[in-house]
Amino acid sequence: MADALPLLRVREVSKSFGAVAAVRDVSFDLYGGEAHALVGENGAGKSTIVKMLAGVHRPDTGSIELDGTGQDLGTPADAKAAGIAVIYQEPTLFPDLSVAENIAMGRQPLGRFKTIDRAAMVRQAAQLFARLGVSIDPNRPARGLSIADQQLVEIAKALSADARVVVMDEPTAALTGVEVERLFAVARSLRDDGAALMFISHRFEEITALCERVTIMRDGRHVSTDLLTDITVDEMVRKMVGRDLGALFPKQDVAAGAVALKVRGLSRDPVFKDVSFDVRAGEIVALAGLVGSGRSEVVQSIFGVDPRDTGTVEVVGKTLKPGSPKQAMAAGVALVPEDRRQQGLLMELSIERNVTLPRSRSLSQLGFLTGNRERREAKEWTQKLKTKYGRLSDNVGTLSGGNQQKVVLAKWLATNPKVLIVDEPTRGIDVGTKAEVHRLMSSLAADGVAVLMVSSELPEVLGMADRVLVMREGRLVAELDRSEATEESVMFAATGQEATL
Amino acid sequence: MSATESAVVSRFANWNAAIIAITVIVLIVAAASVDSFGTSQNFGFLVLDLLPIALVALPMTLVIVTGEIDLSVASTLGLSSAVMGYLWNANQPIETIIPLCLLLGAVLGAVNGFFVTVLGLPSLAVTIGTLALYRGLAFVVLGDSAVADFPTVYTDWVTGSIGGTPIPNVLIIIVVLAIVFGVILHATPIGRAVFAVGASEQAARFAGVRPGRVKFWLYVASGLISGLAGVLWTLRYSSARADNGAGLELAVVAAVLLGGVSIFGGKGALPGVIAGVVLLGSLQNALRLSDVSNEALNVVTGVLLIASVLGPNLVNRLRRT
Amino acid sequence: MTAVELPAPHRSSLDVVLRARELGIVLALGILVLVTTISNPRFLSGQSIRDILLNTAILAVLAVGQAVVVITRNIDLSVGSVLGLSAFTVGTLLQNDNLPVVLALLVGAGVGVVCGAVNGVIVRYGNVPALVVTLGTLYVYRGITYFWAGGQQINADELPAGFLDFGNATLLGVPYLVVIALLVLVITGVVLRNYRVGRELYAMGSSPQAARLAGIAVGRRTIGAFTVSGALAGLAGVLFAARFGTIDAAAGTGYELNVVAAVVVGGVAVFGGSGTVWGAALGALLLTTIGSALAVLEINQFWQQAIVGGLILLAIGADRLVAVRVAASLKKRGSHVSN
Amino acid sequence: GTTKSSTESQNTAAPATTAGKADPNAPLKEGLKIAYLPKQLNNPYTDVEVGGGKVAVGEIKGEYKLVGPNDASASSQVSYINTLIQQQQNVIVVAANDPNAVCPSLNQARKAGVKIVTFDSDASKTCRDAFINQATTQGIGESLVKMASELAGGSGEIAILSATPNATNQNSWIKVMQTELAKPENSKLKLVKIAYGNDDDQKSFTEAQGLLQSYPNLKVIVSPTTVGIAAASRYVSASSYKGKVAITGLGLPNQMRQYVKDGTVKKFALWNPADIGYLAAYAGAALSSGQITGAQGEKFKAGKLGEYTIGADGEIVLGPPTEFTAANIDQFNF
Ligand SMILES: Nc1ncnc2c1ncn2[C@@H]1O[C@H](COP(=O)(O)OP(=O)(O)OP(=O)(O)O)[C@@H](O)[C@H]1O
Ligand SMILES: Nc1ncnc2c1ncn2[C@@H]1O[C@H](COP(=O)(O)OP(=O)(O)OP(=O)(O)O)[C@@H](O)[C@H]1O
Ligand SMILES: [Mg+2]
Ligand SMILES: [Mg+2]
Repeated sequence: MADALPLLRVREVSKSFGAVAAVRDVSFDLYGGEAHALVGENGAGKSTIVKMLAGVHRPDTGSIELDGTGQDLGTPADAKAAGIAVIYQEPTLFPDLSVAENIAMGRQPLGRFKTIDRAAMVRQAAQLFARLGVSIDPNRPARGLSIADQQLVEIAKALSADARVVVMDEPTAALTGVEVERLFAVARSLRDDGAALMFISHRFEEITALCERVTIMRDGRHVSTDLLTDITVDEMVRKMVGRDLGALFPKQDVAAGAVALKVRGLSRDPVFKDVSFDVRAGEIVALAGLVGSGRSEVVQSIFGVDPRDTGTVEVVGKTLKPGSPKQAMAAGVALVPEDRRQQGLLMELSIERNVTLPRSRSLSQLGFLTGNRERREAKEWTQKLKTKYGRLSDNVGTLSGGNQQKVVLAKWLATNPKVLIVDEPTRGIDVGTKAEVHRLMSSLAADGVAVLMVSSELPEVLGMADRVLVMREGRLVAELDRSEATEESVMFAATGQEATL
Repeated sequence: MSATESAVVSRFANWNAAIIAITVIVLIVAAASVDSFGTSQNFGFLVLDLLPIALVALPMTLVIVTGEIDLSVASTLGLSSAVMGYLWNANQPIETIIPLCLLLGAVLGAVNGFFVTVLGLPSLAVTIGTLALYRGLAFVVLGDSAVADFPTVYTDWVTGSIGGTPIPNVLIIIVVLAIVFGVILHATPIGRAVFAVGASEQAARFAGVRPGRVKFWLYVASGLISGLAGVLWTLRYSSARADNGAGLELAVVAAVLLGGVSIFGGKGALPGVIAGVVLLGSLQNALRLSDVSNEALNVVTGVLLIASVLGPNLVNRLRRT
Repeated sequence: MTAVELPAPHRSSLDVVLRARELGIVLALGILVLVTTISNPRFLSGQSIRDILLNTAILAVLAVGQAVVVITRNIDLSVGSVLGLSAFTVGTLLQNDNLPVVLALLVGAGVGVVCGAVNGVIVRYGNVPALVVTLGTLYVYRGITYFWAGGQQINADELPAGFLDFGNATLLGVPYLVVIALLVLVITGVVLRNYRVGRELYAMGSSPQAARLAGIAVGRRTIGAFTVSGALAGLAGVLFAARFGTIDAAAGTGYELNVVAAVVVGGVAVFGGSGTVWGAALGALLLTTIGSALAVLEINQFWQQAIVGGLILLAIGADRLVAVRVAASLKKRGSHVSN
Repeated sequence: GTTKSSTESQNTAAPATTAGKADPNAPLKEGLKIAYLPKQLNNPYTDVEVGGGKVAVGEIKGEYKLVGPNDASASSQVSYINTLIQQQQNVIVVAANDPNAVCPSLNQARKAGVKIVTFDSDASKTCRDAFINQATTQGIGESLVKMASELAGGSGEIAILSATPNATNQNSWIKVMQTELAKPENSKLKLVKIAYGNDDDQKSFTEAQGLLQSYPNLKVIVSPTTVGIAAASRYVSASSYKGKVAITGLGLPNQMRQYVKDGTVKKFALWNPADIGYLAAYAGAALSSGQITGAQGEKFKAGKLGEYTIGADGEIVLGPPTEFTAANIDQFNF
């Protein structure tokens, strides 16, 4: 099905940021009518490749060829003009502009006197959403869209470009099964129309479902490019991490202790209603459901960053004041939020400040901080989580997505929580680290920490949880024991109908 | 993007040191080349001229680090001065008036804080509004009159120096407050929270910081110090007037930015700001002594301000290529 | 894939709410005029309205330029100084030659273009926050004017009569200055709303990073926005000279805060990305009218400034209220995957 | 505590003038450093004043210097006074923006041997040696009321357009005007409003506009400041009020010529500002040379202006103001 000649060739490109060599001498080809996966651990250099294709970064050495001619992709506009559309790892929308305008920016349909034809623009957006099978009002501003919806708008944006090369950097990280299926359907039709797709994901089942060819990267270098028919998942993982992995879900069996987190009658109109559950010490409880079912809102309300209308939260017998994260922290609650860029990290501050921020009071002596203890703590915890960084004083924003996630985890694990709430803890994390995170959660539970995990990844939910709570449209609709929880039963509860996956 | 971000961090770290070095050099050159720049009397004048800017710049630094701004400081100073004159005319004891003026400053700051944190309005807009409001109220209170004849014990203390030494009394106030604000910003959990709020308000909230509360108290501090500056201004000139300190807000912001604080919040250091204040003040003093006209002083201030942000940036760019 | 219902691309009620931003100002203006007129009918006399419009014209031209810059998430504090420099340049030229008015307008705008372009280039290539740059050039441009002018003042009797007439003459009963201001307003408004360039300015202000990734020539647009603001400030300088007839080095000192206040009152968000030049012009009109009304209402002039300050707070507070309502209505309309 | 009344006695204590006896025959020193510090630079009226000073300093072979702020604030003036102390000037000729705020610095200067002459706007008398008064306050006030009454035809509404609300000279003239207006012969004149244009051209312009709007029956605007009268005249000459409202006050002939010629302004008054600066230089030199100490009754010669006698409180009065009309205005050029 692939054309004989490559549509786009990446030839021995390299890119360094100061001392960090993010990409070194990487070459691969993309063919029209083929989906090409790019895999690698966090920080392997995948997004950097994407940004070079997008014209955001210029390669230090090497070249990018389109149809056999070298391209100078100095700016995103150049890449756009060359027919390359990119979905970035992090959504890049204009919050003040309407969704339709976001999609059409720079390509707005023009009417008389070169003025923008708004009606046509809105129609265009509506058609794209129809193709993706979602209903987002094209006239509403992008501000306030959920991450998933933002990602969907990004996808619509890339579709609207009618590009010959479509690059997707973890487009599915924020999506659930149904939306992923929709996206794949659209991606396949693009591919069948002759476009070259490049697809990045940390989920192998997605890669095998969509792609024909896979390029594996490690530490900025090209490891191999194979047809997916020629390589097994285990081989891919081995090539990625350079070693064999242990079990992905190393769940230890722990006898549950006393109730550590007790939630009763929690409501917040219109997001969730009458949510009640317990989590015991040593237990891992998963909160499953579709995107937008209100899971994140529930845990944020428990932690106090979001308000609540009614209901009580008790931690080890102590009732928490609503709306006070500070008190929740003091009672031993930690929340690893779902959106690390906005909620988890201070992108322009150093790694050490990020890691120790929640603890700055307890690290102070007589109310003063000298910096030494903070540095020591930060070093200890980032090393525990095997975070890859240059110096502790570097901006956390310079780390790769996965390493940023590790910093968030380090930040909260360092507070020694009694109740650890993790919201999508492994979103955007590579398999190796994912296993580490899971092992860590297990061992924390074994040490008597109560873990509440929000996750959209069913395997993770099923593999890790002692109990699964399922939410649908803001209500807790099911509580499944480890033995009862299966893909079917969880999906049934989450959707209210027989799962079709 | 993140490449420039990291450059920005090191740039500000470097700039902090650079501005201090530049200030020291300017002081040395001025002392060597400008007659009577280095005299103890001139030092006294210099410190008195710097006083209001130096004081107000301290809380302003913290406010700007949180990503907000307070343009109402000069009007707060003016209102504090006007109220001081009004009460003095009403025959109130100065010992009551001064605390009242400080309290007034704090309340005015709290009003700013309320609008910014409780109502969530942009601080640039809010404080442009209170800039007009407070100055207007100052005129309402004192109208066109000027109140003089403040007790000489107080006015002499403000203009005087520590028993026989050439060190002006008010320098004590500046130094003490600079240390207080410096320690708070750089070596306490509050300071960490201030930086966190400036870097990302939402992420700070998720880490247990209460951005609203941090900002609110910073505005109160800003108002309080502006009120104090109003009292000292009045005593220094022995003249309470509604238009005292008009236009000072831009000079303060200029000094803070010159000191390497990022207008976008999250970055900056207090020693740099102090150096910025001293640099601006001593340069103006030296140029004035060398009979350089007022116009030139304006141009120098402006160019310096632009250079302070442009210079490190260009150097960085050259170094990278 | 199943078919879904297309959301009809109709004007949503949301648009109407958003529009209310400007409506609010119009309402406030109406009430103000009504109250003032009831207490003193002369407020609506021809001369009085003419005076208000003339004074608004200058502020509105500045506010339109400022709005363009603020929409891109920048700010231009140097406008007062640019106005002064332009007014003095034009005054000096007219002192010696009897330039035609059109040429004077062009020269003034030209001075502004240069000043604005300098701002833009420093912001763009220096990668420096606009607030700092224009605070700096505020001092620099003013300093240059002082250098040049010294103590010199250009008086009305030194200016050609034709030029001074231009400051007062009317076209079909509308003063020329107002015509020029309206022209500037309409052109800028249409470009911002209906042309790609305009939308790109909004996009830049809404998210600078995303704008870069979307292939928008952020640098060029930034320089462009500052140049427009400078040009309009320069134009306002000529209008200022024609209106007041007396020009010295201090012309326009302190205008920057008025202009920013007008823009903010007019509902242009200081963080960029939203607001319109219509709003900014209305803000200018409101501020000017407040000043006149207070004088006519015989409110102690010492209260004037305080009242203006209070009104600014009120305006942005009301604006916020509308915004919160909108946000709440958006929250209730989240998307869902249809199946 | 310390209140205003409890400190009143102590604050008004005698000034620090312990200068020796005057020697009327002492020669005028040469090479005196005389510095002018007006309220604000870049003001045409001020330029004329200090221009006269420059001439006089030249005549007595001194060193002339002009410094000053752009913003008419007392605090900037203080910085300049401090600078002048450092530069060891012999005489500072200053127009105070605030009579008290400049005092501590002026006294510091006097302690360092600098003679202080005020002009235009006096500083508190405890901190200067002599004050050059352009005309007696009484004289100016009276002549302003006289002109207004003539222009109004003896009855009707009048308004004042002043400079800043706290300009010393303006306020004392206005006070005299108010007492004059209270007299029976002026009972039909009604002062309806005092507006302030802050000596800012544009503000004065708008204030004039506001006056005419609020007071439809206004007959005369009296503006005792050159900025105000010019702005008011310019507004009226181009508006529908021309011919209905008369403008008068204190103005510069060059600025007013156009409005006198086009009939907007019938008559206004002023002293010759250049003579103020001129007289100040001679007074300063005489002080510095020990010819006078600033005490009442002492006499000194002021070049082309002839001999002057110091009045009460160290005041030296220049002379009566001149009235300008269409008939005589072309004889003056300042
Ligand atoms: N702008 C930058 N400045 C400095 N270092 C950078 C920058 N961008 C990326 N890096 C570094 O380059 C390396 C590769 O990062 P990249 O984002 O390409 O990884 P990735 O493969 O996309 O990882 P992930 O799966 O976590 O998204 C990392 O070590 C990262 O820290
Ligand atoms: N009923 C609702 N109405 C409107 N918006 C909603 C509703 N429920 C959730 N949202 C919005 O949708 C987004 C996702 O909600 P939330 O994070 O609570 O869901 P989730 O189940 O945790 O999904 P995710 O997989 O994205 O974490 C949030 O931004 C929230 O504001
Ligand atoms: Mg990546
Ligand atoms: Mg969630």
